[in-house]
Amino acid sequence: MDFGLSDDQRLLQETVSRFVADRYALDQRKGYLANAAGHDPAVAAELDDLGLSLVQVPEDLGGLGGDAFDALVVGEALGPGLVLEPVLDAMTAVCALGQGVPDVVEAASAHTLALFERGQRHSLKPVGCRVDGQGHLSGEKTLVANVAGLTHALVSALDEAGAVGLYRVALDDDGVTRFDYPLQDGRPFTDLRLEAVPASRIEGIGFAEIEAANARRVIAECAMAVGIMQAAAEMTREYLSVRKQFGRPLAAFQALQFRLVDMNMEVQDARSMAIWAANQANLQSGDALLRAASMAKAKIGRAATLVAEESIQLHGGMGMTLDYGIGAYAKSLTTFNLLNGDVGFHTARVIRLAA
Amino acid sequence: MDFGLSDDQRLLQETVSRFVADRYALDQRKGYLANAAGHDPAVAAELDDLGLSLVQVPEDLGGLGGDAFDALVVGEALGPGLVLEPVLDAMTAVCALGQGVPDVVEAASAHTLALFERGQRHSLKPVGCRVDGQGHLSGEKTLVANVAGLTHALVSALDEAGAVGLYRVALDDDGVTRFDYPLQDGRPFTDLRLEAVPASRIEGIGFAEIEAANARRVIAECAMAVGIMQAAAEMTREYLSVRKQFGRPLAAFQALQFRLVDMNMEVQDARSMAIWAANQANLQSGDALLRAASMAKAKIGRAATLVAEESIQLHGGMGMTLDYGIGAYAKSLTTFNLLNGDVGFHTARVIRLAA
Amino acid sequence: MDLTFSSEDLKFRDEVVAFCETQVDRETREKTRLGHRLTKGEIVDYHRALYARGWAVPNWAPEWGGLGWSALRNQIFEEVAAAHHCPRRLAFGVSMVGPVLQAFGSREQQERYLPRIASIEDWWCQGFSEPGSGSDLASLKTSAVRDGDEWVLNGHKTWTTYAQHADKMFILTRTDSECKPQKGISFMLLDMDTPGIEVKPIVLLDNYHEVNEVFFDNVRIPAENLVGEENKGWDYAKFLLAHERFGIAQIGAAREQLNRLKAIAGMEQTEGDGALINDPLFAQQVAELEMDLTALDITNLRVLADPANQADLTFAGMLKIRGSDLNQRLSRLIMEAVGPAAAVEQQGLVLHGRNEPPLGPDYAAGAAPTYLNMRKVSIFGGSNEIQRTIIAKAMLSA
Amino acid sequence: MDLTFSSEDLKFRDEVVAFCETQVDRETREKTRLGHRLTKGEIVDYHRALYARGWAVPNWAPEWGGLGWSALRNQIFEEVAAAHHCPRRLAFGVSMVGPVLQAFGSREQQERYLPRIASIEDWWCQGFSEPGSGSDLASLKTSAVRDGDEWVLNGHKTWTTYAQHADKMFILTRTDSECKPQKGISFMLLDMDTPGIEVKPIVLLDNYHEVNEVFFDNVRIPAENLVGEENKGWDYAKFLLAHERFGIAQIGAAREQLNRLKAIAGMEQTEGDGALINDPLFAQQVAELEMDLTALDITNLRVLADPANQADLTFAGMLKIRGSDLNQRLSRLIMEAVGPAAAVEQQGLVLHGRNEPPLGPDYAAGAAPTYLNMRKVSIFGGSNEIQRTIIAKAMLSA
Repeated sequence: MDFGLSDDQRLLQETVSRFVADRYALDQRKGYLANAAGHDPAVAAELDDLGLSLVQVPEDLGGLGGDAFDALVVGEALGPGLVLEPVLDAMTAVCALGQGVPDVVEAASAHTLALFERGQRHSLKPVGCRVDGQGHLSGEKTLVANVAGLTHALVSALDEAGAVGLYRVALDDDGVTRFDYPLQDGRPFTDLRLEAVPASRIEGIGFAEIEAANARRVIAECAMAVGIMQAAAEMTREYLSVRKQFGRPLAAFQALQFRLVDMNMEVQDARSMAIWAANQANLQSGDALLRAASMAKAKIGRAATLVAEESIQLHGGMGMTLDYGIGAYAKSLTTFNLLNGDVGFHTARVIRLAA
Repeated sequence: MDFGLSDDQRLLQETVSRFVADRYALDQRKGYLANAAGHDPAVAAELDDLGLSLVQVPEDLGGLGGDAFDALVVGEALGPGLVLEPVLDAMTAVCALGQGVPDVVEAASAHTLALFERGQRHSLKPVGCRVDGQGHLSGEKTLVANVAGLTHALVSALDEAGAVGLYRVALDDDGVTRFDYPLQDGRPFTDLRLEAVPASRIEGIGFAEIEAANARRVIAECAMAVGIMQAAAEMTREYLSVRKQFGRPLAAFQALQFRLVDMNMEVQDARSMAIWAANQANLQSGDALLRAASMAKAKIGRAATLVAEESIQLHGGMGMTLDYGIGAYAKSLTTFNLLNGDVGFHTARVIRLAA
Repeated sequence: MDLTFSSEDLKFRDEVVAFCETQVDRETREKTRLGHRLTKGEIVDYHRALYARGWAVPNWAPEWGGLGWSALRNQIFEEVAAAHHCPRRLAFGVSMVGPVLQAFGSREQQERYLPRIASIEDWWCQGFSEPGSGSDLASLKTSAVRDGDEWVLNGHKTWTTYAQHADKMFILTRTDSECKPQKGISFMLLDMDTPGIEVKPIVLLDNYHEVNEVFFDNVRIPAENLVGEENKGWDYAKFLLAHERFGIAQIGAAREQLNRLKAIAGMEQTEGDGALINDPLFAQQVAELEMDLTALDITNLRVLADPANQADLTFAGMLKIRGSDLNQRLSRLIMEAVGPAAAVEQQGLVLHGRNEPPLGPDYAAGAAPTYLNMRKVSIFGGSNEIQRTIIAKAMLSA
Repeated sequence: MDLTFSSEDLKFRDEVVAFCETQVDRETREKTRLGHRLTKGEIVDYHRALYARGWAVPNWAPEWGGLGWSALRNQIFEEVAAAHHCPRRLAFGVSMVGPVLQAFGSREQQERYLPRIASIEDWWCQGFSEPGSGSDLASLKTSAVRDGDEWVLNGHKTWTTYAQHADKMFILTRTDSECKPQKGISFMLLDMDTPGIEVKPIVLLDNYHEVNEVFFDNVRIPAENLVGEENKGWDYAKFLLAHERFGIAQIGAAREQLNRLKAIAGMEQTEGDGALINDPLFAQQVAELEMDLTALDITNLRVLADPANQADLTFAGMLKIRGSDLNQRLSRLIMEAVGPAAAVEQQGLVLHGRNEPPLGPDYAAGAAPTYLNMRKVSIFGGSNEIQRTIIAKAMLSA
């Protein structure tokens, strides 16, 4: 029983935290958002150099040989920067592929994940995306991370037999049309329309493997949400200490103190849950893994709502402004909760898969 | 639109409130509980003289000609006394009977209601109580109010055709065995074992009528719970004003102030809900009536839990003692929530009967 | 007790329904239904429709066009209008400065300003809050110094809703800094085109420009623009805030949101139970909101129908707290009902006429912005913390 | 990071399981499972079993029988014992006065008292709280005045758990009323059979006599019963309270309650969905409690495994607040799962050997009393309000 970081993990944490501190101060991030690409490709390249997407790939395949605890470290450290690049998607892309496709391992961060379809809410089941006998994929995907430099998407689709598979498609194919947009938290995303796009099937990946990989993504996203919550709670603590009203710092008001304490407890609870879930990701597979991911998201999602809403409220008017940092944290937490299964979806799965 | 009381209602309120003030101070009530009968028959007789069970019976049948608003006034005024006698049951008994049986109207408060069976939780459906071809009722009922002076019970049971009916049985029949006990809030209750007890069927009362009558009872019980909550909130307000800690009255601590405010809002919300439900009881029947009762109980039940728990917590150690009054209020609210459908039961019915 | 509406009230309700259906622009209502923002012109047109119907200033004195609507009648209007997705009525002219001018303004001020408020020839904004004095209004620092026939105004107001549209501002300024903070404040009227005024937008969480900072650099105000007596502004402000109380619970808006929630949850399909509304955990949240709204509706009516409750500060604060909480929860649940499509920032796209397929159902675009914008209702206009403090004081001094 | 147990820990867990199953009276465990109260003899017998196993005082110094259990090992013991429905270990001797005597007591005091604590020959109680100084301990008024070789004690303690069973009391008394409240307090030991002591029961909400008032009327305490230095009692009390921290989250109890809840909800049949556990709204509450417990379990382990977190006051308070909240919610949900049968005050009937059919399933009788008794855990031992104040101070001074 040891909650300390290994030397490698500490190095990883320091590396990511330094990157966030140097390149992802909230004001810097605002500048990136103003770019046409919705992020800064140069910063993305720096981030890419850190090789985070390969953290969980075995060393003999060119990765860092880490496990879900390393993903936890990365996610938590990325959080305060509200990093715009889909690092966790790239991690998942490598995981989903069973680390068996050299092209992907070598350029993991050039791959985006296209698993969801419009009107299907949080379901991972492909409905409209199909692959024909010639290996051409047609259909639409939604809510796909979309930064510059992406070359390929991993797309879930039904084969002619109706089985779910995962397919690699080139985004520069003529049959690919993008509809770009930002998310509420600013991240550049896209919807894809695929018309008879040549698609290579990833061997050994069926619906169960996609679900499992996505559960690991959910767990990593939870870690990132914890990092965001910690930053939001700390910013709120500072604000209460500095800001005065009726001649006293806000922190002198007992009712506000207690709410700050409650927010802090939510964050610590969420952090514990993320640690637990990472441990489960290391140990479990199948339904036990899905249930662990759902427990984490349901619990941390609730905490995220509370932290987002309370940190705005405790900031008062300043909390309502787009420019002040707390709003960026709150909107990221809100977006976290809307995507990849909300609290209700995951709570229902916790119940359905009751141990 | 008028929330004021009519002259008759004001008189009714004053009468009941005066009775509670004179005869049901919490210390007096403690004395009644110590009696072997679990209440004070002399006080019960005084209460009986007020004729509350006939409030909703038309004047030409010997009643007071009131409606559900009058029941609301009675329930709310009885609350602070935690009155031990089953006044609301007697009211319901008269309602359930369609006011058509002179024996009952003349001695409403001598009638108790026996509608529930062990192991059936909150269900009103009779399962084990049956009436044979000779009109003899056999089976067991649970959670029956049981004060001295009761002579008859109205018992729900299945007839030979499997239809639900309501039957009047004499409690002094040789076939009746009682198992007496107090409730958590002290009220004397009993389980009944009925062995071939002569039973007269009340004409025109089937399952739908029993459900409707019980919905009205729930609404009246909600009004009484509101009266209890008001008393508990007021007692807590006083305690915070008087009790000192760290050299200041507890009421000077902002976090406690805010919780007092929140408790007060719960009470006002609950009161509004009871008023709304009484109005629905006057206007609605069938599913709309059942849904209104369930909305009231679900909402007021939640408020009752909050008020019970917060008023104990805000009293600190004193709140934990049996002798101090707040505990009596809290235990009554807890009991209110356990009987006749809890919050979960009624919430589910609100959903099932969605408009 | 009688919770039914009189036949006059029912008739009035029918009139409001007819007004909403026939006199209020359909496209404006559709935009409001979908949570899209209105242009200044659309908002003004709505008020012109009210003016044409004679309902612009129902609560003013008859002399100035008032109709003597009861509190209940106001409530009926608000509920029907909300149900028909009419815009919210602007409060600054009609409900704020208008009543102050009627009570404390000079005859000349009344004649000059009141008719133009009613006909919305002037759009008013409110200059109360300052940076550093959000909830603590008495600490305001913007000052006006007398110079001949004018006041010279310097300072900085903030959170000024729609200052960018406004022709006039009513403002609290410090005119005596020697005395107790509350005592040295005056209430003045200001043309927004006076030299020295700079309006800077503040964009809120929903990416929308709704509030502003307003800077005053030696702005000269004619002496006649002082309302009532010098240094009595605090009293007028309290009078004004007390008038804000009707409609504070936002029952009509909440009911409209609840209906929208049910409609959306009836359309969204889940993997498990068909429509989202059939998901028991979701249905439970809807049911709880319905119960809470039912109770708050009655509490609101108890206040409207009973002058004693109106005077009771515990009720005013409760309506604000419960109403804002309810509307906030509804906006969150609507966003969750919309689901992942609500995560897309598509309001900008839709509003700017992007010629692409919508990225979700029509109700998706406004969901998250509305949720984010709704965070303000527990902060602005006396935060819920301030409300609780006021209630506690009232309860504990009883 | 590594969240697995070592093989030594797993072996230890097996030993605890074997102990609970074979050395702890089965009837005592069954009574605990059902939420019935234990007699003094049953509680003492449990501690004798621990003593016989060598586990009476695992955290004491080796010299006095300590075993050097790690925090984690303590946690393992608590969880296994709770899962087997063992009684809670009494804290007053082993975890409170014992460590104080080892740190600050005289050699003579140590030799005289410590062995009898370990073997439970002496049952200790705690004389800290007073009427009027519940959470505000420093304001205590019970005083001891030196008179020759004795102290003369007068005053009034309250909330004294199991004073009716106790042989000894450790007590905080005021020995100097001139100085700052914290400075004039001493820590003393007291025989409960000394003349002048009167123990009066306080019955709690669950109708159970668990705590007491204790009155002192010129009670003479030998001077040698002063622990450490005169007027240093406040320091010793703080030392003692810091030692109370392990097990404060009551994870084992919560897990046992959660299992009980699931078992009961699996047996109770509803009209609609069969067993109550299949009712989605009920299942949601169970699932949320499971999630909350999972998180708190890890938080607790983070504190146990990391000395930095142990020193962090935000964590100690959090474990108390979250642990008490969780156990309270569990006790409420168990009561609701039992349903109407929980409304019957049948504990008295069952305990007094009433020869009638039970009025509900065997798990019904203890449900409401346990719920009511559980209200205390957020009040006693430093209320959750006090805990929040401590955490806020720690957070804001950082």
